[in-house]
Amino acid sequence: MSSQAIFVLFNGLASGMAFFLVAAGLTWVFGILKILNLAHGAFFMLGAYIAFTVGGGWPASIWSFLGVALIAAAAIGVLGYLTDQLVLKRLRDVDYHYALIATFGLMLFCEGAAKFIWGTDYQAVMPPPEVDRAVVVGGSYISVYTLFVIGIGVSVFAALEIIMHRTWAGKIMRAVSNDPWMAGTLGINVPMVLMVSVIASFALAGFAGGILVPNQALSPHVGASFVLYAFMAVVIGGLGSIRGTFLACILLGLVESANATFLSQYGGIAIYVVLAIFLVWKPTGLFPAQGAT
Amino acid sequence: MSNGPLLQAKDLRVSYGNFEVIKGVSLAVQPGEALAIIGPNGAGKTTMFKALTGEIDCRAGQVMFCGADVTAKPAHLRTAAGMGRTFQVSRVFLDLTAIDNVIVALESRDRNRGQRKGPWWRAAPAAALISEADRLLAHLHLGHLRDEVAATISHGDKKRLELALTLALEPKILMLDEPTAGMAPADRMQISEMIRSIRRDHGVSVVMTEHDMDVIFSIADSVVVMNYGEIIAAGTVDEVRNSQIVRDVYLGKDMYHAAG
Amino acid sequence: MKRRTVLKGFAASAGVALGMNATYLRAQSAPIRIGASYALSGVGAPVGTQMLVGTQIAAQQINRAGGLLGREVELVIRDDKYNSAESVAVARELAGDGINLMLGGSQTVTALGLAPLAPELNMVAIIVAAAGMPVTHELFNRNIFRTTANNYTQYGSLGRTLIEQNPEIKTWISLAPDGDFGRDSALFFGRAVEKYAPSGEVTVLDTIYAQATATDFRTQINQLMSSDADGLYLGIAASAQISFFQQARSVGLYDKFKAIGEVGNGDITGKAMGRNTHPNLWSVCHWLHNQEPFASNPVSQQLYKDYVEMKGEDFPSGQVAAGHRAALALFAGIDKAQSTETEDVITAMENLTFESVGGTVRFRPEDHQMLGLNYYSQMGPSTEAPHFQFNQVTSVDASEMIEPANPGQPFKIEELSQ
Amino acid sequence: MDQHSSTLMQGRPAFSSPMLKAAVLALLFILLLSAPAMLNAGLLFWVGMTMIQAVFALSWNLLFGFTGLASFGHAGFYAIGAYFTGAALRYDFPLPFLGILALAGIFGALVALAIGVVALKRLTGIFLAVLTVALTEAMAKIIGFSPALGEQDGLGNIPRPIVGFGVFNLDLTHSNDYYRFLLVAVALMVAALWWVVHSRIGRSFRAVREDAERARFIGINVTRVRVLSFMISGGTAALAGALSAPWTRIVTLDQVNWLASTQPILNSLLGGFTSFWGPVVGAAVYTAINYWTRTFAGLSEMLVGGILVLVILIAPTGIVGLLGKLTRRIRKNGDRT
Repeated sequence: MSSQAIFVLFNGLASGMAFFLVAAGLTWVFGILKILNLAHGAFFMLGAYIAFTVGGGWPASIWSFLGVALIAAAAIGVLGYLTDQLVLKRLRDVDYHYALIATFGLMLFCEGAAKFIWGTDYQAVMPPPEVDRAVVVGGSYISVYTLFVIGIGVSVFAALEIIMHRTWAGKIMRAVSNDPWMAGTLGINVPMVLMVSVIASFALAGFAGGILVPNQALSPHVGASFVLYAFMAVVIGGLGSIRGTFLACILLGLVESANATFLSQYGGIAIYVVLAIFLVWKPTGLFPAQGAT
Repeated sequence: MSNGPLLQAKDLRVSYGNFEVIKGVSLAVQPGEALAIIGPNGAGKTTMFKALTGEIDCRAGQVMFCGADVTAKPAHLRTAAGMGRTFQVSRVFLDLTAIDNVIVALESRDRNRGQRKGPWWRAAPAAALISEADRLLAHLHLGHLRDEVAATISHGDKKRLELALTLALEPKILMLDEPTAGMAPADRMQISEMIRSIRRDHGVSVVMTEHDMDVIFSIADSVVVMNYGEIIAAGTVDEVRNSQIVRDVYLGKDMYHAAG
Repeated sequence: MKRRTVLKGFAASAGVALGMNATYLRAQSAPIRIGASYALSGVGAPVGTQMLVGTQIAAQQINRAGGLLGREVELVIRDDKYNSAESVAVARELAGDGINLMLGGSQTVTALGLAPLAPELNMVAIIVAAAGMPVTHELFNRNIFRTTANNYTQYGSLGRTLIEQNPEIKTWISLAPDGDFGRDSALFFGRAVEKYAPSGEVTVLDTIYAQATATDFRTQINQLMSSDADGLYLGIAASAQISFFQQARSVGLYDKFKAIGEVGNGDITGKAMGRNTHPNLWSVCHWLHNQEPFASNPVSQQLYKDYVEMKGEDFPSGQVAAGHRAALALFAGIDKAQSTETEDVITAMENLTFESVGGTVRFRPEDHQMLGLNYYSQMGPSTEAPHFQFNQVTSVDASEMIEPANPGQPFKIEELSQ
Repeated sequence: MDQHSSTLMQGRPAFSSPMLKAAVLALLFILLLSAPAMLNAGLLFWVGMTMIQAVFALSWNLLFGFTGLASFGHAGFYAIGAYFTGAALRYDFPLPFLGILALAGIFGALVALAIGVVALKRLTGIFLAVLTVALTEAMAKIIGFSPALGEQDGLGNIPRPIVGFGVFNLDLTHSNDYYRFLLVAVALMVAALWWVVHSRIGRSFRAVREDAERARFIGINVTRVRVLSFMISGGTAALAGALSAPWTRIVTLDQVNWLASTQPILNSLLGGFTSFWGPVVGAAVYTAINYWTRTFAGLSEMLVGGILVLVILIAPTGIVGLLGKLTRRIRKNGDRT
C-alpha cells in the first residue's frame, strides 16, 4: 500500500508537471489576451516534431536535449509571431467567440499540416542517456526522466513567478492584464506587450514539445492528449493565474494517477468528476483573475 | 400595498472583499417623491444604487419595495415588481431596431404579469403591442428612428430609447443612474424636462444619482448626501443646499466643479 | 443480361487464347469497376494507405496480364476516414454508381458499418482486415467475405507461438485495452498459452487494462514490473504501443520480460523504436518479403518487385500484403465465376482456393472466413539502419486454431470445448 | 407577415421578400422530396446526412447566434439521441418509433437542464466551452466502457423502424422510405426552430445575447432564458442524432469527439450565424465541398481548419452575410443611377 502511495505520488507529480509545461503558455496568453488558444496543443505538437527533426531519436546528452528544446521554443515563437500578425491581432477587439473558433480552425490546420510535412508514421524519441534509467523507490519503479520532467516543470513555474512578480517586465504584464486601457494611458506600449506575450506563450508550447517528446510516441495527434488536461487545469486554477494553474496541474496529475492505480477499469473518468466538482464549487477557480469572465 | 414608503433601505451594508463601501445606510422614498443621491466621487452613490436595484448583493440590512422585503430578490424580479432603471452609460439592445427594443420590453412586462396578447402560436408581436410601442416612441420623440438599428443612433437618442424601454415596463419607480452623464448642457435640460413630464403624466417616483446640480434642483424633491459610504445629510433641496456640513465636505470641493 | 456477360467473358478468353492484345480487348468491353474503400485519413491512415497500395498493385498485375474476363480492372478509390458513418456513405455511393464489388472494412469500426449493408446494396464486400468476431458470427451474411484471420484464431495462434518458442517462460500476463477487443484477445492469448504449454505448468495472471488511446502507461508498467510474470501479451496498438515501449524501456521492463507478443504493429513499432526495440518481440505478421517462407513464394516476389517499382522504396509494410490478398481473392472469385454478377461471384468464392503471398488460402463456405497459414514474426534491435530486424517467421495453420463455423450466432468462448 | 418590419421579423438580407423566400423554400422541399428518383443511393445518403447536419447546426446556432452562448461539446447531445435511438431499435424497446424520437429529444433537453441547473449562474463564455467539452469527453469515455453500447466499436446493425399510426403502418426499412420520413421530420423541426427564433421566446433570447444586464433590468430572467435556450438546443441536437441512427444504421464514438462537435460550428459560421438560414446554407456548402474533395484523401483537416480561419477573418457573417452585403451594395448602386 505505501509502495503504491509513493508511486501514485511520483507518477501524479510527473503527469502534473507535464500538464503544467503545456498549460503555462496557455494560461499566460489567456491572462493577457483573454483568449483561450485552442490551437495551443497543436503548436506543442509542432514543437515536438521540430525537436525530433533537429535532434533525432537518440539525444547525445542532456545538454544537447535541452538545446534542441530551446531551438523548438524559438521556432514555435516565430510561428507565434506569424500567427499573431495574421490571425490573433485581427481578432483583438471583437467578441471572444471569434477568437475561440479561429484558434480551433488553426488547430485543425496545424494537425493537417503536420501530417502533410512529416507523414503519418509514428516516431519515437528517447530520453537523454543521463536520465534514461529507473530508480526503485519503496518497491516502485520510477523513471529518472519523469523526475527530470518534474524538475523542469518546477523550474519553469519558478521562472514565471519571478518574472511576473519580481521584475519590471512582470509589472507591465500584470498592468496590461488588469486593465489594458489604463496601462495604455500610462504610456505602456500595449500592442507590443500583447505581441510579446503571444510569442512567449507559443515559445513555451514549443519548449514543452521539446521536453516532453520522449514521453510518448510522436504523431500529429500528440497535442490532443495533453491539451485537454491543460484546459481543465487553466479553468480549475482560475483563468490566467499561473499559480492556480500550477496547483491545478498537480491536482489533476494526482487524480489521474490514483485513478489508474486504484480504479483502472474506469481509467480516465475521475479527472472529469474532479473538474465537475470544481466548476460547481469554485467556478472562478482557485485563484480568480481580475476581469476574467 | 401599504401606505408606507414605496422604497426603503434599512441599515444597508455592502462590502467589496473586506472593504466596506456602504456602512449602514437607511433611506425612504414616498410614493410620487423624487429623491436625489449626491456626494463626491467614491462616496458610494453608485454602489448604493446597485444595491437598491439588485445588481449587487448586500452584506446586511434590508431593502423594502412596495411593502415587501426584496433584499434577496434578483434584479429581474425587482424589475417585474415595478422598479425601472437606466444606466450611467445608456444600455439598449444595439443590434435591434428602436421599435424592437421597446417590443422586447413590452413583452417582458406582459410575461411578468402573466398576460399574453394574441394567440400562443403567433410568432410575430401582437398588433396591440406594436401600436403601444409606436406610441411610446412618439412620446419620447423617437418616432422617426423607429426602424433604425439602435447601434446607429446618436448618444442622446440612445438615452431616450433607454428611457422608453424603462417606461414600457410601466414602473412605479424610476431608478436613474446619472441620467445626464456625458451630455451637452442643452441635452441635459431636455432630459430633465422629459423626466419632469414623465413624473407629471405617470405619477412615478424617482431615485437618481446625479452630478449636475441644476438637473437635481429641477427634478428632485429631496436630497440625500453621501460621503465615505454614509449619509451625512438629508432633507429637502433647500435644506441640503443650506446645510453647513454639506458645504464643508461636498460643495467646497466638487460642487463648483460639477456645476461649472 | 446475364447471358451477354457470359458471352463477353467467353469472347475475352478466346481473345487471350488467340493472342489479341489487351488494348484491343479493352476497346471491346468496359472495365470492371471495383470499389476500394480504405482509411486514408484520420488515425487509421497509416495502415489504410499501405493496404491501398497492395490493392493497387494487385490491379496493375491483373491488368498487365490482360485483365479479368478480358476486361480491364478499374479501382474506384474512396476514403472511409476510419469512420463507420463515412464507410456507409462510401458503400452507398459506390452502389449508386453501379458498383457491386468492393474491398473495404480495413478496420473493425468500418467493417461493422459496411457488413450489414452489403445485402441491401446487393454487393460482394471483401472485409480486408477487420478481425472482430461479429463479422462472421452475428453480423454474417452471404455477401461478405473476410480475408484476414479472426481474433480468436489470430491471438490464439500468437499465444501458441509464444509458448512454443519460449517454453522456459512459466508466468504470463497481458496488458490490453479496455473494451471488447482487449478483453477477448488477452483471453484468447492466455487460453492458448495454457493449452499449448509443453510442460503444462504455466500460470496466466490477471490481465491489466489501460485505455486504448492512452499516452501514459506508467501505472500499468509499474504493475507489470511488480508482477511475477516474465512473458507478456501486449494488446495496445498503434501510437499507444510505441508510447508504452518508450516508457517501459526506461524502467527496465525489457530485462524483466523475456518475450513479448504484440497485437500487430510489427515494423511500425520497429521503425519507431529502432535500436531500442525489445530483443524478443513477436508480432502478428502479414508479410515480410525477405523472410522465408515469403522470400521463395512467387506471389510475394512479384508483389515486392512491383512495390519497389511503384513506390521507389525497398521496405514495404506488411499491410501491403493484406490489401493485395483481398484484391486477389476477389479477382480469383470473378475469374472462377466468369461473371461479375453478385450472386455468381458469391457462389464461386464460397469454395475458392487461391495463391497469396503466404501460400494457398481458401474460404470456409459456411461463414466465408478465410483459412490458410497465419504468420508470426520475431524481431529485435540491429546495429545497422533501420536499427531493427526480423529474425524469424513461424506459422500456425488457421484450421487448427479456428472455432467451428457458427454464422448468425454470437461467438462465445465458454461454449467451446477445450 | 404584416407590415411590421424589423430586424426581429425581417427576412434575411439575401432573400429580399417573404414571398420569394417562401417560394424558394417550397421549391427546395419539392426538389428534396423527389431526390430519391433523381439521385443514386450514395448521393441520397449524403443529402440525408446534410439535412441532419443542418438541423444539428441550427440547434447549435440557436444557442450561439441567438442567445450568445457557445457550446464546444454539442456532439454530446447528438450522441445522446443517436445512441438512445440506436439502442432502442437494436434491442427492440417496446416503444413506437415516434415515442423513441420524442424520448431522445426529451433526454437531450433534460441533460441540458441538468447542466444548466448545476452551472446556473455561470452558463457563459469559456466556462461553458470547457464544461461542454469535458462533459462530452466524459460521456465518450462512459460509452467506451458500456458493452451494451458497443464500447470502442460502436453500435452497429441498427434496424430501420416501422412506424405504427394505429390504422396503418409506415414501413421505413427501405432507404427511400426512410429518406422521405427524414425529410418531413427535418422540415417540421426547422419550422419549429424558425418559430422559436421569431417568437416572443426568440426575442428574449436575442435580448439576452445583446446585453444580459439590460435584459435583467427589463424584467427578463436571464438565467432561465439561457437554460431554456440550452434545453431547446440540446433537445434539437439529440433529435438530429436520433434521426441519424436509423439512417446510417451504425452509431460510433466518432460521433462524440471534438471533431464532431466542430461540425455544427463550422456549418453555422460558414453559412452565417447571424441569420436563421445560415447554418442550413453552411451545411449544404460544406457537404458539397466535402463531396468534391473526397478524392484528395488526407487533406480534409487542413481544408476544414483553413476554411474556419478564413471565414472568421474575411467573412465573419458567413455566406448569407456576404450575399446580403452584396445585394445591399448592388441595390445602393442601382439607387444612385
